[in-house]
Amino acid sequence: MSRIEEKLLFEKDHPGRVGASVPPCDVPEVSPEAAFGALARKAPLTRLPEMSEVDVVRHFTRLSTYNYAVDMGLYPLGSCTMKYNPKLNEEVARLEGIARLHPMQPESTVQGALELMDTLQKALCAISGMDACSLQPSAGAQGEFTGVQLIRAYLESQGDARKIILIPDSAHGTNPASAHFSGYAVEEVKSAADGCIDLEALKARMGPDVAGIMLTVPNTLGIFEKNIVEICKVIHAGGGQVYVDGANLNAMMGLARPGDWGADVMHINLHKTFTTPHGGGGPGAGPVACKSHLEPFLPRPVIVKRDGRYAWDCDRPRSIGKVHGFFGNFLILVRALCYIETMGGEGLKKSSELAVLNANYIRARLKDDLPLGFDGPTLHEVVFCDKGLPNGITTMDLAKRLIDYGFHPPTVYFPLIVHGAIMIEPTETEPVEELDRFVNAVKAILKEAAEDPELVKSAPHTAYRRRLDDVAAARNPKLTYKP
Amino acid sequence: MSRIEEKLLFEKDHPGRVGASVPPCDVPEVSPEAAFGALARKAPLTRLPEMSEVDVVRHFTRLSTYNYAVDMGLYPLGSCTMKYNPKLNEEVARLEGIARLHPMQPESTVQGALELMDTLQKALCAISGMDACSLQPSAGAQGEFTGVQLIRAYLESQGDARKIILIPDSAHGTNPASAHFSGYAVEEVKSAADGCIDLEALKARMGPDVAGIMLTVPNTLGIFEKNIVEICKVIHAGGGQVYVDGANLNAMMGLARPGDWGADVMHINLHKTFTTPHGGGGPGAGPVACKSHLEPFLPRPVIVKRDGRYAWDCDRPRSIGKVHGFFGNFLILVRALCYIETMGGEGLKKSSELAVLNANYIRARLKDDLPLGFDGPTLHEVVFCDKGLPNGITTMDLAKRLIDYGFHPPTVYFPLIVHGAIMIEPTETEPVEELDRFVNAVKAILKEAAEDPELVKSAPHTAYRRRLDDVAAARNPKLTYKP
Amino acid sequence: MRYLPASEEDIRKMLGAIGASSVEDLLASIPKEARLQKPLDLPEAVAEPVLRERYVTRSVRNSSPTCRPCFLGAGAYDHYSPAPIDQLLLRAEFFTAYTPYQPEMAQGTLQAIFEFQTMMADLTGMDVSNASLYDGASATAEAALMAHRIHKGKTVLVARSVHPAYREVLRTYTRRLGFTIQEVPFGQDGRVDLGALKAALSPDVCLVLVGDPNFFGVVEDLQAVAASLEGAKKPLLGAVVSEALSLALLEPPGARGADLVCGEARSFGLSLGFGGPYLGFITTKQAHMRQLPGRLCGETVDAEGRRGFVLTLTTREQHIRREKATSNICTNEGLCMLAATIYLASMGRKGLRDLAVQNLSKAEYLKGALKAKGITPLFSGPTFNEFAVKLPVDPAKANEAALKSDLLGGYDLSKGYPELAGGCLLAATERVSKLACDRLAAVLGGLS
Amino acid sequence: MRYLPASEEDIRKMLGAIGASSVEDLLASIPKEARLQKPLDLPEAVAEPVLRERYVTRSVRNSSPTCRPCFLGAGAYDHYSPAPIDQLLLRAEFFTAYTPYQPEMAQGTLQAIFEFQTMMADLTGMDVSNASLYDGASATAEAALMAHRIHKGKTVLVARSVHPAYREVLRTYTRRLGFTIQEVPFGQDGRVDLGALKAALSPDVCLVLVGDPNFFGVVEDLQAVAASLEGAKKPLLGAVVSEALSLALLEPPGARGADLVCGEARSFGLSLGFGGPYLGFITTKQAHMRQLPGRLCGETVDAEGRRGFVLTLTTREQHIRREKATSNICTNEGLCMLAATIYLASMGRKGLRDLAVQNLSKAEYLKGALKAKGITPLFSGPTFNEFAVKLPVDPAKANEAALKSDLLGGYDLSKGYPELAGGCLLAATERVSKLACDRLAAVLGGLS
Ligand SMILES: Cc1ncc(COP(=O)(O)O)c(C=O)c1O
Ligand SMILES: Cc1ncc(COP(=O)(O)O)c(C=O)c1O
Repeated sequence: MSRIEEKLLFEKDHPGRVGASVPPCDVPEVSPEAAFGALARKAPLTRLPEMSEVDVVRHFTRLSTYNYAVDMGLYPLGSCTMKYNPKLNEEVARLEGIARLHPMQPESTVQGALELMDTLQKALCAISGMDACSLQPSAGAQGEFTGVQLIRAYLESQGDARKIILIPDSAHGTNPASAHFSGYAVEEVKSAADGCIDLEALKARMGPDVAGIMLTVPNTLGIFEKNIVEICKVIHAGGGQVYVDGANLNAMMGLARPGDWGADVMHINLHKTFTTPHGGGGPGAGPVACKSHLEPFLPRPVIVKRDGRYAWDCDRPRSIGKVHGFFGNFLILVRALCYIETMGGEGLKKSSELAVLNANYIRARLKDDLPLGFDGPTLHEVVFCDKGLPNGITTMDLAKRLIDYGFHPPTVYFPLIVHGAIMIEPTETEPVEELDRFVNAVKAILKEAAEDPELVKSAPHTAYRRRLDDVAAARNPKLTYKP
Repeated sequence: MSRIEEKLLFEKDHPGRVGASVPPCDVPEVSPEAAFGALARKAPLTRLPEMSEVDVVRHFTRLSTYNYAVDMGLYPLGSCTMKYNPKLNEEVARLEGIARLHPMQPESTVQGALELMDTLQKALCAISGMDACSLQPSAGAQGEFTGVQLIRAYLESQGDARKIILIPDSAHGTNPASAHFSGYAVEEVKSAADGCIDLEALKARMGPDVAGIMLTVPNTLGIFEKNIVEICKVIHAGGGQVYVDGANLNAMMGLARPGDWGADVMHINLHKTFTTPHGGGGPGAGPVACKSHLEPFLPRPVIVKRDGRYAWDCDRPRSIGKVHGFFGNFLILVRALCYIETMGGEGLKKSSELAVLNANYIRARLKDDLPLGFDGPTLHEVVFCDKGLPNGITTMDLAKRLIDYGFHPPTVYFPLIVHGAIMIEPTETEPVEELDRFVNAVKAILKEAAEDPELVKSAPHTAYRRRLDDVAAARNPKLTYKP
Repeated sequence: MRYLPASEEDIRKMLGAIGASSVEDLLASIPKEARLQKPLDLPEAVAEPVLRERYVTRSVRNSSPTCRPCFLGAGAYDHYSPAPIDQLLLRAEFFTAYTPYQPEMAQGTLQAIFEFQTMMADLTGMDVSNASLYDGASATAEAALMAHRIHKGKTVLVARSVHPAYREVLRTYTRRLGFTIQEVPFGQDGRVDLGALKAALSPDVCLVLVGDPNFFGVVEDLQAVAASLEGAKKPLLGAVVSEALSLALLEPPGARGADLVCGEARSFGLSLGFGGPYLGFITTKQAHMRQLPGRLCGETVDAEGRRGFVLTLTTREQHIRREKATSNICTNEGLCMLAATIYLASMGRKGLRDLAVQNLSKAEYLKGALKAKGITPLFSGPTFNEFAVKLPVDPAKANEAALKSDLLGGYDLSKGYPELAGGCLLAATERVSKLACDRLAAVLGGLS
Repeated sequence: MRYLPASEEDIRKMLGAIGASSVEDLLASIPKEARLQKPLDLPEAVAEPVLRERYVTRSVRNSSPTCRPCFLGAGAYDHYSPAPIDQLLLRAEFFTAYTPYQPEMAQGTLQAIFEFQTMMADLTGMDVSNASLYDGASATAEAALMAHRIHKGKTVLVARSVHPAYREVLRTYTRRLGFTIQEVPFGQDGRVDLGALKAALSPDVCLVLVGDPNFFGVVEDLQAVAASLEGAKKPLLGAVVSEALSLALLEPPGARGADLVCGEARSFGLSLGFGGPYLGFITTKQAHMRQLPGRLCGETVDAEGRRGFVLTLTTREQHIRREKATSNICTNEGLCMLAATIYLASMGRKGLRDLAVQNLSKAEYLKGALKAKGITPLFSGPTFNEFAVKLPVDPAKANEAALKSDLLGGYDLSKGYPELAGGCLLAATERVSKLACDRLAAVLGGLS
C-alpha cells in the first residue's frame, strides 16, 4: 500500500471512453461547419483525454494522496495563516440558491445574496475600523492594487500627482509589485535594528513626492509597528496616505484596528484571516476597506439599499472602475461571513489572542535551539534565521527534513531581511500537542544535523518524491506534456 | 510524509475542548435531577472525549489514510461486487427534501419519496422477472431471512409444515444462517464435479419434508447453475419453493431473470449490483422480489396508489410482519434508483456483459499461473485454488503481498469447497489497464514465491501495519479501550 | 456510458486474449431456456444533468423539517448533524471501502469501530458493544435470540410500551423459532406494570424487554424492574433505547440492573432519511460477549509489535459457523457507525449532556405550554424529549391543522395502541424553538 | 468555541512555558494608543444549527437557474458540472493545501497544474499556459501588460465588442501606467470593423484585443484581423475568450493568427456562483513564455531521477522580482483550475465537442423560434451559444415578463452599449430545453 504511481492524463487517454454524459439534443443539430464555415475547428483536440468516470475519479484521488494539507496536520507557512477551514462553510456555500446564481440576474431574485454581501462589508468595516468596503478584489495582491489605486485617485482628485510609494524592506513582494502596477515608483524603507521602521528616518524622508506608505502590521517579522500611530501622522502631515497590508490581521482582530490608527485603506485576506480554504493556491478574496474620503473611488458597482431592497449602484463617476468581471469571489465571501457569524466579535478577538499565544509558545520552546531573526517581541508569527546551523545544513534542508516528520515546512527565505529565514505561523486552530510534536521534530532534526548531516541534506526520504530539481526545471522549461 | 500515527480518541481526550456548538436554550432549563430524580445520571461519561473540531477532523482524516478503497483502485473481493460508486448518487441522496424526511410525516408531504420507492420496486421486478417487491430488508442477509419467511408463511398457509431447506455446499454462510433463523433445518447439497448441483441426486432427495432450496445463481464459483430451470421444476413438483440469492445478479442483468426460470423469491443486494457505497461494511439494502403467490406475505406496510396519490397500506393480515423499524434503508434506495435510471435497461445489460468479460479476461491471463478451483465456464467471477503454490506459500500470503502491490486482495478461503480459494470479481467498472496491473502483480508475486518466499510470507511490508495477529486478538479479546 | 470503461477496442482485445469471438460466447453457459429473450422493461438511460433535475423535483415534492418544525419522534428524532460528519464520511477511503476483511489496509475503519464500541459501552454502562446492527428494531429482535442462547428459555416478556415496530420485528424474527412473545401492560404512569410482569414470569422467560425511555417517552425504573426479576432462572433484563441521546442524562442501564442494552443510535449524527439507514446496536456484559450478534473489533499487535485492530471472535459469525452462527448478519451499518463515532467525538461528554438537557427542557416547556391550553399528558411518569398527550380531537385531524401552520405534528397513538385513541406522542428536540412550541400549543389548543 | 482548541488549562501551561503571566502580556508590544478599547461591533456568535438555517433562508431568498431556465450569458454561461468534480475538489488534500511551495509534498496539485496547462495550450492552439489568473477580466488586463513588455508599445486597441467589464478592468489596470486604450468599433455583422482597426494602427500599438466569440456572441474572423496587422512593429493579436466552450468548435485562435489568448474558463465545471470565483487564464506562444503573468508548473526529476513537477520560472514573480515582476498576482484560482482539469478530463475531446454542438444547436433553435415571432438578430455574423436581438420593448420590461413565466431573460445591451438600446443578448446552453426556448419566444413575441 505505497502510493500508486499515477500517470499523466494524456498517458491515460483511451479513445472510445466517456467520462460524462451529454443529454440528448432535443433540437435539430447544427454542425459547426454549417455555422462557422472556415472558422470551424479542423485541429484535433489532441490533449483532451478520453476516460471513464472511474478513471477520472481514481486519477485525481490518487493525485490527492501525494499532497499534504491542513486537515492532516500543522501547516505553519508564515504569512499565509493556514487555519482550519470550517466544514460548515462548505455546506452553506453549496446551497442551490447560493452556489448557482447568475451574476446578472434581476436584483429582485438575488436579495439574499446582496444582503449577505452587505452584511459582510459592514462586518469587515467593524473589524478594520474603516468606513467603507469593496468585496471585488480576488486576492490580497488585487486588494493592494485596488487600495493603491484608491490612494492615487484620491490624491489626483486633490490635484496632487505624487509619484513615490514607500515600502519597508520586510514587505511581501506583492506590495512593491502592486505599487508599481499602479504607476508608482517604489522606494524601499530600511528596517531598524528592532525590525520596525526608523521613525526619524521616515520623518526625514517624507516629502511632497511621496504619495504614501504601504505597511504590513504586524510586519512580516511578526513585530507590531510600534510607532504606527505616529507614522500615520507623519505621512498624513506630509500629504500622503497610509496603506495597511492586512495579511497579518489574524494577529489583532478585536485588539487593534488600522482605521483607529489613522490608516486610510487596507486589504483583508479572507483566505487567511477568515478561514476560506486555500485550495492548493486559491481562490481567495481580498476585500478592501477604507476611510470615507476614499469611498467615492471604490470599484463599482456598490451595494445600496433603497426602499428596503438591495440594489447595485453603477453610477459612481469617481470610481477607479472595476477590478473584477462581476462582483468578486462571491462563494468565498459566503464562507468568510459564515465564519464571522460563527465566531462573533468576542470569538474573533479570542482567536487573535490564541494565535499570538501559539506563536509565542513555539518561539519560547525553540528559542534556545534556533536564533531569532530579530529580537523584539512578536505576535502571531516568529521568524528564526539559519545562523549556526551545523555542517553546512541550510534552511532548505531543515524544511525538507520536516516533510519526513509529517509536517509542512514553514515559509523559508522570507522575509528577505532575515538570513535563511524560517518563518513560522501556527495560527490559533492548532492544538498545543501539535505544536509540541512540531517543536520536537525541529529539535530532532537539529540533532540529526549535528550528528548525521547527510540524512538531512538528502531529505525528504518518505515523500512521494525525493528532492526535486528546480534548477533543471527552469533551465529547460517543459510546461506542457509532450510524449 | 509517512502516515501520521494517530492515537485513539480517548488518548486525545482533552478536557475543556469543544467540538460542536449547542444553540443557546430559549426555554427555562430543566435539570435532569429535577426531571428524573434518582434515575438521573451519576456515572461520568468517561469515554466521550473532549476535542475541538479540528482535532476531530484530523483524527478521522488521518485514520482514513490507513484505508484502501475502490476510488483508489481495483478491489476484487469475490462475491462483493465492489463496483465504482457513482458520485451523482451522493448528490441526489443529499438533497434537503430527500435526506431530511421524517419517516412518520403525513403521506401528503412525502409523495416524492413514495413515488421514488414505487419506481424502484417496479424496476427491481423488471430486472428480476418477479411480480412484487419489498424494500424493507437492510442487507442481503435480511433479504434472505425475509424471503425464507415468505416461503414458510406461504407453505404454512397451504397447511404444509415442511422443515428442511436444501443449500449447496458452495453457498455463502448467510444462507444456512438465514434458513436456520427461519426455523428450518439446513441440509447441505454437495456440488458435483462441475461445480453445479447434481440434478439426479436432487431429484432423489426432493420430498415432502423439503420446504425448498436456496440457490445462488451464478453460484459462488461464478458458474451458472446449468439445470436451473429443471431444478425449479423438480422443487416445485415436490411441493417446495425456490429461493435465489441475488448476490451475483451483476452477472446477468438483462441476460437472465430468476422469475423466468421459475424461482419464487430472491433478494437483491443494492450495495453490490446497484452501486450503493459499501461504506466500510454497510449500510446496504437487500430488497426482496417475489412471485404473486408470495405477495400477500410481504412485510408491511406496502405502497399503494389511490386516486393518483401514494399511500402506505398497513392492512396486510397475511404479512410476515415488519423486518425494519420503518420502511428500509431509504437513502440507499435513492442511490440505487439513481443508478438504474442512469443506466437504463440497455446499460444494465451491457454492465453485466462487461462484468463477465472482465472476469474472464483475468481468468484467461492467470489460468496458466494459478489452477482453477473448478474447470467449467464462469461468468462474473473466477475462483482459483492454492494447489501448487511453492515453498509453503499460502493463499493468505499471496493476499497479503498483493497489499504491497497496491491492491485489495480477492476474497480468500471462500467458497469453502475450493482449497485455499482465491475468488476474484473485478466488476465491469474496472478498466483493462487496471486488470493488467493486477495480473502482473499476481505473476510477480508467484515469481517471488518461488525465488524469495520469505518476502511473501512476511508481507505486507508497506501498509500502515505489518501482518496483524488475529489469534492473539481472539485469545484475549480487548473490545474496548482500557488505559 | 461513463461508468463502463471498456471501449469497443478494449473489448476486442480482451476477447482476443480470452480466445472468444464475442461476449455472447462467454455467456454460453447460461442455458437458452434460462436466457431473457427481450429487452428489460425499463426506461432508457437518462443523462446526468437531466436526472439530477428529476431528483430535485422529487425532493421538492416532499417537505422536510428544514422548513417545518418537527414534533414527530416515535423512534426518529430531529437532531442536528454537525457539518464535519458528512464531509468526513465522504472521504473515499471510508466511503468506498468494505468490511475490513484485510486489516492491514483497513486500520482506519477498524480503529473507528474500536472507538465506537468503547463509547457505546461507556454510554450504556456495559462492558462490550458490537460494531452495529441494522436498526433498533432488528437489534431488539437479535437481543431476544441472544438472550435465548444465554438463558435457554424461549419466552420473551416485552413491555407493551416498547416501540410498536420493534415489537413487530421481534415477532417476525422469532415467530418460526418456537418463541413465546408475551406483552406486559403499562400502568397509569406509563411504566411497565410490575405486578403484571411478576405474574408473567416463568422459568422459560429468557428476557424481559423494557423501553428506556419507552415509546411514550417515559423513563422506566429499571432498577425496580430488575428487582422484580430476582429468583431462580432469572431472565436477562434488556433495556431498549430508541432515543440514544437520553443516555447522556440517565444513569446508564448497565448501572440500573440491565444485562444488555439494544436499540437505535441514529440520533448520533445521522439524518432522518425517511427511516433509514439507521444504526442498531447491542451492548452487554463481558460474560455474554461471545453470544453477541454482529461484527466485533478487537485490539492486537502487528508483526512489529505495534498496536492494531482486527475483526475478532469471528467464529460467532455466519461465514465460519454457518447455521450455528449467533446471527445471519453480514453487511452491517458501517458508515452509520462511523457517523456516530464522529458525532460523539465532536460533542464530547459536555456537549452531549448540554444538548440532552436542552432536549429535556424543550419538551418540558412544550408540556407546560400545552397544559396551559388544557392539554395534559397521558401518563404521569417522567419523560425525556417526548411525551404523550390526550388531544380534544382525532390526532390525524390535529396534524392536518398543524401542517396548515407549517408544523409537523405528533404521532397518532391509536395506530399502535387502539386503547389510547385520541392520544398523541409529541417530541421536542433542540431544533424546535420556543416560538414553534407556542405555535403548536396554540394550534392544538384551538381545536375541539 | 469549536474552532479554538486551547482550553483554559492549555493556556495556563503555555503561558508558563513562555514565562508570561497572561495573554495580555504577549500583546504588550501593541502600543496602548493603537489598541482597540471596546468590543468589536459585531453580533454575538451564532450556533451551527441556527446559522445553517440562516443560510438556507438567505438561499431561498434567491432564485437560482435550477428552477428557472436561464437565458443569461454575458460572460457567465449556465453549464452543468458533473458530480465527481465537487466531490474530488473537497478531498482535503486538495482543498486545504496552499500553493505548492514544497513540491515534494504537493505533487498532486502540481501534476494537476501541469495537466491543466497542457489542455489549455491544446484547446487554444498555443504552446504554453499559465496556472490561472483571477478571472477573464483581469486576464485581459494582464494580457495588455504582457504585450507591452514584449512589444514595448503602450497603446492597446480593443474591440468595442469585447466584454464591457473586461474592457473596464483593462482600463483600471492600465490607467495609471501611461497606456492608451482605444476602442475599435464593430460593423453590421457584429465583428470588429477592419477598416477602423487599420486606421487606428500605429507603431505604439502593442496589442489588438478581439473577442472570440465577442460579447455579442459573434465569432470573429481572427485570420482577417491578423492579416490587417501585418507591417512594421506589428502588434500582438490577443483573442479574448469569455465562453471557453466555444474552443471545442472553433479553429483554435493560435491557428488563426492570435499571439495570445486570454479569458475565462469558468464554463469548465465551475458553478455560476453569482460571479465568482471564476478562472482566468492566458496562453501564448513559446517565445513569450517568460513574459507570462502568474504561476507556471514545469516538469523535472527528483533525486532518484523520477519525473516530478515544480513551480518554475519563478524569477518572473513578485516574491523574487518584486516591483519588476510580470504581475503582482500571488494567490490565484488554484481550486478552480483543478475543477477545470477534472471537467476536461471527464468530458474528453468527444464529450466537449458534443456538448458544444448542442449549445450551438440550442442557440440556433432559439434564434429560429424568435425569428418566427418577428424578433431578429442584431448582427449578421455567425454565433455560438449566444446572440443579440432587437426587442420590441425595453429589455428590462421583457425580462420582467420572462420572470413572471419563470424564465431568466437576457442581458440588456443598453447597459454597456447605449447605441444598442432595445438590444438584448440571449444565451442558450445545453441546460435550456426546446420547450423553454419556445416559451421564451412566446413571451418575447407577445410583447409590444
Ligand atoms: C504579507 C502579505 N501580503 C500580501 C500577500 C498577498 O496576498 P494574496 O496571496 O492573497 O494575493 C501575502 C500572501 O502571502 C502576504 O503574505
Ligand atoms: C453470495 C452471497 N450471499 C449473501 C450475502 C449476504 O449479503 P449481505 O452482506 O448484504 O447481508 C453475501 C455477502 O457477501 C454473498 O456474497
